[in-house]
Amino acid sequence: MKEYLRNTWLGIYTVLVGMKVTLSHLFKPKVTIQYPDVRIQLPERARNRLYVNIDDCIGCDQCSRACPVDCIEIETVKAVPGENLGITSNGKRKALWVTKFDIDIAKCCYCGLCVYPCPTECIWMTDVYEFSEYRREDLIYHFSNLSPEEALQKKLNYKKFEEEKARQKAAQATTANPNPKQDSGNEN
Amino acid sequence: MAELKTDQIVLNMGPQHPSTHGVLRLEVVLDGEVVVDVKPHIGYLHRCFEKHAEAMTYPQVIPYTDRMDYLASMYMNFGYVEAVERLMNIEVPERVKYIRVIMGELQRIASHLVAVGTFGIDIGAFTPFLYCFRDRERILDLFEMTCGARLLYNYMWIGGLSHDLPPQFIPKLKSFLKDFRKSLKELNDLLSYNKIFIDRTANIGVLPADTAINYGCTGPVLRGSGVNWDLRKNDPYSIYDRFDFEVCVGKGEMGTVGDCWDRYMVRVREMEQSCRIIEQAIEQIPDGDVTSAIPKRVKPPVGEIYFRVESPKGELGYHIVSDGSLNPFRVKVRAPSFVNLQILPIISRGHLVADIIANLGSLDIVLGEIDR
Amino acid sequence: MISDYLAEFFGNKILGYLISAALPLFLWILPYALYAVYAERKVSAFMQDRIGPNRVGPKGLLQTIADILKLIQKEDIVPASADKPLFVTAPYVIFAGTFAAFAALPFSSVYIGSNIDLGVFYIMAVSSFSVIGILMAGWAGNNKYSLYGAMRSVAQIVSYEVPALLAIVTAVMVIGTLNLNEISQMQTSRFWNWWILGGPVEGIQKFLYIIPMIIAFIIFFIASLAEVNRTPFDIPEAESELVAGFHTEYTGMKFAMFFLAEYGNMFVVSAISVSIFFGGWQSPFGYLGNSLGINWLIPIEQVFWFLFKGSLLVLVQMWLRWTLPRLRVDQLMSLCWKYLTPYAFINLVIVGIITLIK
Amino acid sequence: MTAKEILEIIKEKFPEEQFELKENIGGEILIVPAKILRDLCLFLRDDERLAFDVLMNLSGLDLADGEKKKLEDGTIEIVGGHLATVYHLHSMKFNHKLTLKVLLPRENPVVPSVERVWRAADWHEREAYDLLGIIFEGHHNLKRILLPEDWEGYPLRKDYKVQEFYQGMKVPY
Repeated sequence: MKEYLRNTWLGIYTVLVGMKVTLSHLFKPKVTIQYPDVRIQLPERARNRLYVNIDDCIGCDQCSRACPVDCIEIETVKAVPGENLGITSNGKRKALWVTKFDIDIAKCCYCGLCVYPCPTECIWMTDVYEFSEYRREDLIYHFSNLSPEEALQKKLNYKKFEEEKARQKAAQATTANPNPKQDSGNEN
Repeated sequence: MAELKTDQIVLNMGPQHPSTHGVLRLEVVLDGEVVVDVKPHIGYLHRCFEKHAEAMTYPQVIPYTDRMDYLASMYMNFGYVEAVERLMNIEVPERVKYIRVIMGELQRIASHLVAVGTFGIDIGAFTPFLYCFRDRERILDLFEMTCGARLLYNYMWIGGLSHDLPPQFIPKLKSFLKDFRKSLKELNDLLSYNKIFIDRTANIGVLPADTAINYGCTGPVLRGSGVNWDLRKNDPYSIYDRFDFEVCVGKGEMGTVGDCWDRYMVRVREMEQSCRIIEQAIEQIPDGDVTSAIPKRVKPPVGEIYFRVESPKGELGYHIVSDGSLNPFRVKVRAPSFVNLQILPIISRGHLVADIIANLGSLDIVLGEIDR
Repeated sequence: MISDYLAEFFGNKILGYLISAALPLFLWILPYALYAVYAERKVSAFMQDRIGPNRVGPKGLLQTIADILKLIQKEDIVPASADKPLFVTAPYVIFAGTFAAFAALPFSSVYIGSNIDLGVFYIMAVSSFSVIGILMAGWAGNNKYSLYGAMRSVAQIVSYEVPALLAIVTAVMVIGTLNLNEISQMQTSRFWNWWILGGPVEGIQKFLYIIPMIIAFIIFFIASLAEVNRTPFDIPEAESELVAGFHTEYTGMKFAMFFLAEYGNMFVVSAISVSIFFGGWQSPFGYLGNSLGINWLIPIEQVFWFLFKGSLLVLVQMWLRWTLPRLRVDQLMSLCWKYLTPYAFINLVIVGIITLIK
Repeated sequence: MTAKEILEIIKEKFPEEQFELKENIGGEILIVPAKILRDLCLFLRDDERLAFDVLMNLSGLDLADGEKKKLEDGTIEIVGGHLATVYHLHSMKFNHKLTLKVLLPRENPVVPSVERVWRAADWHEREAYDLLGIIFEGHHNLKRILLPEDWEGYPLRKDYKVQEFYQGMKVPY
């Protein structure tokens, strides 16, 4: 019988205590914010969308090797000796044309492993988190500043430079051996 | 009257069900309301973590460990990173150890808040869930301030940390701990000692101590059954032996030892203990550089190691086999929820349909960790 | 009475009475149901440190209308192997069961849907009519979860009729009449004359009545919570176990029907306890109309007070919903048969003895 | 109690079996022949000096030490060599640990199931069977646990080739 009354009393008392707690919350300041109008100020280390400052990129491919999901694709073309590609912000001389620098942000897992190995700190994570697209292809960002024709043109004149160097080496090989052949082949 | 022909009904709960904590299918054989047998079916969230780990280098595996138990990913990093450091016997600076303990305990509080909140929803009380998540948001803000991410951090590296603590971290942490004590008391008033909650959880899903040990259960599930076993105390790793805190064990205050209420109350009291550990760690934290001991190329010697830590869900073990190359030869993860889920049929037989959900909630399983 | 006035206006009695009984359905229930849904979402939000709907219309007032429009244009799916006739009629049966009770509620001294002498008896009989609708909905959906939900809700509502009726019987034993209009009139215009505080009875008996009447009100309130399937008794539609209980398979307008029926039922139940225990349409502190001498203002004040007290009790039901966890089916039954019914019987005996002390 | 003392106690009980204690960074590993595994485990659990009452972890390994044949489409195929199952045991009473390793031939990797000894092994063994194809004889329902029932091949083997179609769905990404 005592147990019976204790149950009744406990039932009523704990229900009232619970109601007191929820009532007290009725008048407490609210925690939620009105998202589109009011936005949370992200801390400066926030890791959201990747950004690449392509002028500083020397095409060293460190970031695409560090990425666990391989979402960075880089294609580079060696510069012909004559060309001058300028210097990066921290004084490194650029020797490669970066013809293609694509990041598939849909595959990216935002781990930030690509940011640390970059020698010229040209890739980092901004705090932009609203970048949804209607088509999946738009999520592949192309950071290279060479238009496709320029890229093609760079490849062609590099290939031409390669053949010319190969012919030159072949020419030297023939002149080096005993039977001297007239070495007119290496001027043109 | 001739015996009424009754038959058992097979009810499929999941994989898309409001309270199975993720993609888990329970095949429940019912006789009326009484449960005859429960057969859990897992594998819906299998993402071949172990096959991935064989193709990645050691540092690249860390973002994958985040995604196993996404509610306690700081501790998943902690376990993996300590295992590899033991393999290469790297000695990390003191400051790194202290920050790892602080971050680990904060993650324990956040994980327990989710566990306690969703357990409340399974029993029917919706409001405590939102109070728990309001506090958890403050912890996530602390994490975002430090490493930039809110849920999957990739913060602990092999040999150190990716960032040091920002200057305003400690003051914000102190103010959080002060407010958190008040909301813990409020949670107890609203849910823990509520008569209806006690009726729904006391004497439900009783797990005797020896069955728990034999089934390999660990963490709050084991401690709820009265077994005083906490890796931080009994098999200390990192610097947990420098802090004094008690191991909360189920004593059967509201029913028999090892019922749902005990497992729930162990988690609530553990949050209190984690606050104490964090406060002691804040006072003793030394200065120093957190990235000094990070090796350029991680190439551990040939050999294998099994290292375990006390993650919020239980004993999290990493069995790493290395063949001397840059990529791990095999990484096997002993996930606590994978083992704890095995006892669901044992503790649910003979109960009612509503109690399966209560038992499942009290085990606090995360499917990302079970399916890996 | 408005019903007699309408009878002369339309010439024939039956049409007049029919319209007067149906008046509350259009004037009060539809706007009330819309804003009860909005109030529930706002109250639950404020209790959970949230803000709740405030985008549709000023401060979110048009939110429920937007929901109803959304539900209307949703496809009205009837599951393939469903029992089609039962499936389609179930919501209307529940709707009818709930809104039939509005006819006998005393809105004010001038207006009552139908002034029948068995008001309380009629309402209790009609409100248990919706159980059949729930059973039809649960069975017709041909879904295991809704079958469970239906079985549970039938057991729950039928067994909670007993304590509810016992509590009403103790109150009626004190009051003496079943006619809701007279009950409200007897509780003249000061709140200490309300039945919960002993009513207009003189002498020692009035103070003896207070405790048993409060107990009777509490028992009736808990039992009515169970009849309306509100927490802590919302087992038929327990989200965490049975997905959505008996209305799992319903979409579109049919689901809206269930929703309106639930909120309508909430008001019926609180209106009954208001008219029996809290002085129906009597204002607690006298009428403005008397002091200002405007006689036509009094009935309007009375309607206001009746709806105000009814809505207060609805708010208490919402408050309980966002505080308490849910009971299990067998605990629900044991609470009804082992706790509520014995207390109701003891209360009945005590009130019986008190009425004998003249 | 170090692994060597435990080995002494085991040698008393199983004199004629040959065990090998391998040095390793993460603690010694005891290589155990497959056929005596179950009664060894029963002994380890029930002997009061050892009291290994907890099976911490059971993991399957593909040692890939057979000779590798290069197939024409560039993938490698391993013949011979070993698979292995590793048992990490722990005693709550004495708080000491032991690691057992059982080497199995690659062609028919059969090992007695320890599910009767420690109930925790039930799902671990099903997972090892599912991902590596190690057959645990005596297990009450050895079925795939993570992958769908009708999946072909054992993914964690080093020479695993992904099947082209699974029920009509193209598998390779």
